[in-house]
Amino acid sequence: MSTVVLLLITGLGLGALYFLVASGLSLIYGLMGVLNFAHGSFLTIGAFIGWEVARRLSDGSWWALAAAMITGALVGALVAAATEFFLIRRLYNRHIEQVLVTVGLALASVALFEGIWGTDPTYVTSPSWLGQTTEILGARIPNNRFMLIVVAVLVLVAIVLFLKFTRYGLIIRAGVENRLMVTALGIDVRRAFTLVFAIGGAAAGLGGVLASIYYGYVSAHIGGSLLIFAFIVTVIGGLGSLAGAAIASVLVAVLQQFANFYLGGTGDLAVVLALAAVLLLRPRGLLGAKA
Amino acid sequence: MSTNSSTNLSSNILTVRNLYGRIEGQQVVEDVSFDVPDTGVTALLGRNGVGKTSTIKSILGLIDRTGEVTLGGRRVDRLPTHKVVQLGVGYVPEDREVFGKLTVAENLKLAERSAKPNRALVEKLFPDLVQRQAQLAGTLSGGQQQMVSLARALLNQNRLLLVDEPTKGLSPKIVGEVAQALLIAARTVPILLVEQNLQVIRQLADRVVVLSGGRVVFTGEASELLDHPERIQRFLGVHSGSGQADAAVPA
Amino acid sequence: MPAAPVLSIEHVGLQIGGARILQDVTLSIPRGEMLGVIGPNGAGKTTLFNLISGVLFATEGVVRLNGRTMTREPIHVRARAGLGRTFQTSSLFNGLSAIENVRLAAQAAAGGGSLVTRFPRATDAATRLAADRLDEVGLADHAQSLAGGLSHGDKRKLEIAMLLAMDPSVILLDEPMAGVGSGDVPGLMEVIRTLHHGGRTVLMVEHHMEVVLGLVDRVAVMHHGELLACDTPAAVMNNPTVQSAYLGDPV
Amino acid sequence: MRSLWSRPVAKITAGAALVLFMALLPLLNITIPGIFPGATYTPGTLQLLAYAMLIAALALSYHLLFGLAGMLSFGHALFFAAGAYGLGIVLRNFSPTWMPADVTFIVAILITVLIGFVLAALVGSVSLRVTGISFAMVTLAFAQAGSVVVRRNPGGQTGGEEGLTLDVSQVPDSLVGVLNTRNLYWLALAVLVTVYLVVLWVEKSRAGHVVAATRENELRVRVIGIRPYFVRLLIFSIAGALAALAGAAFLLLQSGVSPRVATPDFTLTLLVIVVLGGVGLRWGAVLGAIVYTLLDQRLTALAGSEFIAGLPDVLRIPLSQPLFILGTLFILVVLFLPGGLAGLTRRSAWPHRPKRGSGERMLETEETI
Repeated sequence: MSTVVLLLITGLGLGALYFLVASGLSLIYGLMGVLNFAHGSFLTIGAFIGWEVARRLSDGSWWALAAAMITGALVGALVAAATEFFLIRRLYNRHIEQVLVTVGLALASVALFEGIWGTDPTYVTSPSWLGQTTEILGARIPNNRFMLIVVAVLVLVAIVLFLKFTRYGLIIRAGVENRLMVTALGIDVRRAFTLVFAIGGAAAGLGGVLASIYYGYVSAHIGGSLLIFAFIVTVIGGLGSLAGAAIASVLVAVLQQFANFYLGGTGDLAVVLALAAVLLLRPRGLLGAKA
Repeated sequence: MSTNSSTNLSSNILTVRNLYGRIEGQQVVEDVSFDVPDTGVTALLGRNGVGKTSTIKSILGLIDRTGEVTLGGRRVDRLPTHKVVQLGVGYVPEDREVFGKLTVAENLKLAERSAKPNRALVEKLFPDLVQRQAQLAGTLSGGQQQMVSLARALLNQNRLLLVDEPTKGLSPKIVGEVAQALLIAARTVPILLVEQNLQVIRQLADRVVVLSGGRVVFTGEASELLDHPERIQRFLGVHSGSGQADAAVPA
Repeated sequence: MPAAPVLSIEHVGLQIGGARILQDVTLSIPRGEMLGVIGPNGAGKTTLFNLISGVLFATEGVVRLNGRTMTREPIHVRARAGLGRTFQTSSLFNGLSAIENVRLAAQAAAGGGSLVTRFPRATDAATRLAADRLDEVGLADHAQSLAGGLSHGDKRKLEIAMLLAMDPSVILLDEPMAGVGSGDVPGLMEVIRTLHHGGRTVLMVEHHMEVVLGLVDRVAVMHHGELLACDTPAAVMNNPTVQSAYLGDPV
Repeated sequence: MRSLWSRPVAKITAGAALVLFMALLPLLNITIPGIFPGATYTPGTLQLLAYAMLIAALALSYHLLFGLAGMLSFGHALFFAAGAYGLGIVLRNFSPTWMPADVTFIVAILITVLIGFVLAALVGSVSLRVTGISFAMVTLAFAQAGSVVVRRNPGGQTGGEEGLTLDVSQVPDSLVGVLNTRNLYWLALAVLVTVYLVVLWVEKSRAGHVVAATRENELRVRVIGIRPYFVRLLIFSIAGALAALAGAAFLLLQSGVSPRVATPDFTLTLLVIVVLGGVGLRWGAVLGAIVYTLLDQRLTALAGSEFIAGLPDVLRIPLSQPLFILGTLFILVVLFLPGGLAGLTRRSAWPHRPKRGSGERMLETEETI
């Protein structure tokens, strides 16, 4: 029982990370039809710069962590917005080229991160409470899992509220349905593009700081490896669906944890098999737009 | 080609000169020129597939276009769609294109361009929408969706309305309501109307522009076309009597 | 009519997310007939074609082709069973040459169309057949032109050449005259007559009344997703239901 | 694609002459400073050229997927890795005593190519259920799974992070050792020519035409009575087999293989190569591969040079990362040179060709399934 609880909560924590990456991917794809390969780099740069700030403040304190998270989110948002503004926008409606540009950016940026921060992992120091465990139903759960879950839920709620109650949220929801009609109502939808990139980048940057707590280090490849799972999550959840991304994040991560434990560390493979199964049974994904 | 454009240019809200439009490299509008006067309803007619909808979309920049389009004396053919619309163009697209996953209220709110939208007019014309404002637009009937689409255009202070096949696929009763709403709107704003229902055209149109093979083949007062069955037959491919039994008569 | 129906549609309907797009359409079409399908935009004509050809699956009723139930069969199975169709906007392999377009259709019909072990040759049967079909529709001079670069009318002809190469027993033409300049209409009508030769059955959605009346044996009238009537042109035009429901004129 | 069956004799002659020239290269003494590390007969240069040719063969197999069929796969590295690791593992475990060693070696290569084909058929049968962006993501996921398996070192077969070292006892002596680099060079050339001819074959066959047509208009293909799924699967599998062949030769050339070739990043590199060269053209893929490999090699040499080491950090760090420069170059090509390197000449030579690359359609036809 205690193992199940441990796996479940750890899975939720990992799912939270996946969601932080996948939410942006899904929003960007839904509105713009762009598959963003550079999304992992938004995460990595957020993590690196976030921890640079934390280290300079006071390592291991709560407010340094808060500063890292805020910085990570801001950096992620800025880099993402700049990417949209300088690269993606130039290739308006040329989806293949947009994907290619993000591929180039992903390759170049990872190389640059290696140049700056080296190829070895950079270990991070977080508040000691996060490294301790709490006992629930006999399972000793690492505390950082709780923080991951809380932050991801807050991000989910914030995105949902933003989409539901702000004018830009309205524009984004309408744009996901029919982008041309939004422009035909006199709205410059490109601003919404930049905004969606910024929101996705912020979630990813924040996710970067949290991922480095989860793994205990930052490396140039941390974003890339999470990105692949985020891709799987978005396909399983249904491209463009935020709710689908949230549900699939949890399912994928929990499955991964259980397979890792009970099936001899085959979590990654189980996830790919799950993806294959979903595609065979329901090619549109769980909450895919087209029935 | 007879382009009987009015001599007094200042009385035209929209002038279109040598407009070409392409979709994915395919020419869909070819050298179209016509004017829309600043009052009344101008009907853009022609057989199916002749490029009426594409002409409207080219004016708005929804498809790639070249040529000269002026709105109230200002060139707009290089502007992106949202800028053209912001200059005071209301657009009611073919097939309504409401946002199905947004509520009626949200659909309307999205369309409001100024701080003082004309909500009173919309509420007067379409009382049904007020009652249904919390309903998702995708669950409305076709007629109700058309009301939403019209309302989105009528909320704003416009200098021109582009209305594309507003009665398409609607039942006769709704067709009448739509025509009535357009008639009221036409008192305050000029309208360029694409329409296939001859009755509605008779009821609304002051002037007509007829396209064929992507080009303008006739322009003039509505009566110059509608009172001449042989012209209707020639330009629109319809055998036209008068009144109800219009459908088409055996050869 | 003594002949067994080559195509029969029994109580066919389509519902998407609660909306009824088409309901209870029943049609029985004998071999060799040419049937016109008319009705205002949005009446469900193209949807009917999509249900027959498998682009959409009917949610109610049965579609039978040559006696075989096809209701849930995918597009390519219906094509192999002898069903050919065109689309409202021309649908070709734009990046391939005209003759390649036709040859692909000929190969597919002859079987073994997608083998890695066989190569197209200038002298093989499929190529010769393709060249003949191009000649038949008057496109012999354009054999090597990219399909995407052809004029509207020529694209239509190329689509018909592809149909001829497939040699289907039932052909659906969705607005074959759409977007075609009036100069090309007579030529295209001639080509459509060729299609009908040799006992092929042709269903055609068309707005050009003179085309419909000049070609077809019977006319089916659609309105609001329902079949109002199906009879000879003269009978249909005098049918009171058609007259009262089919308000206004199709333009 | 305009003139299908008129293959000018001149073209074939030029191709044969080029291959002959490449075959004679190890016997010649040509020095191109700044491009080759030494004269053309030296092992270093031959090794580099052989490497470039194998990458070109791999890029050609990818051209079949992306350029011809418009399938944007992000998992093609999987099959290259399957070839490299596959041959290593087969050689280690397959040594029937009754078979002469050389025959065993050839059979092992054939088995490896077959593995590539079957693996691609399996992966393809699932991935091709979807199109467009979903297809890209799914192939990526499979490649990732492959990468994970390779790193896990199942049964001690793949060597995990260390990679796999070629067991030379099973390899003909003529293909072992620095002195025999020349033979490996010829092997690489033979692989490139073989892959080129197979790709040419497939492109010119009926199947090639059907996938090209599917790329243009999938619904249309269905309407003329063809189910695109199986043709696509066939092309996907052939491309997988060709990639495995290139991978097998790669193992022999490098005397080993590291898990890097199994990563999705390696596929992305491949995509960069094909786009750099020019999508839709066979020789674009070859050109891209050769330019990329030489550039990568030179940039790596540059990164380690004293000149770079002496620069201030702002310049030194980016310039010392070849992949950063290549990634940036790639972005610039996508932004400003839509036809790739081959497009530079194509634009002037065949102005009537459609300008855009062919992958475009794949995304647009997503709705039609």
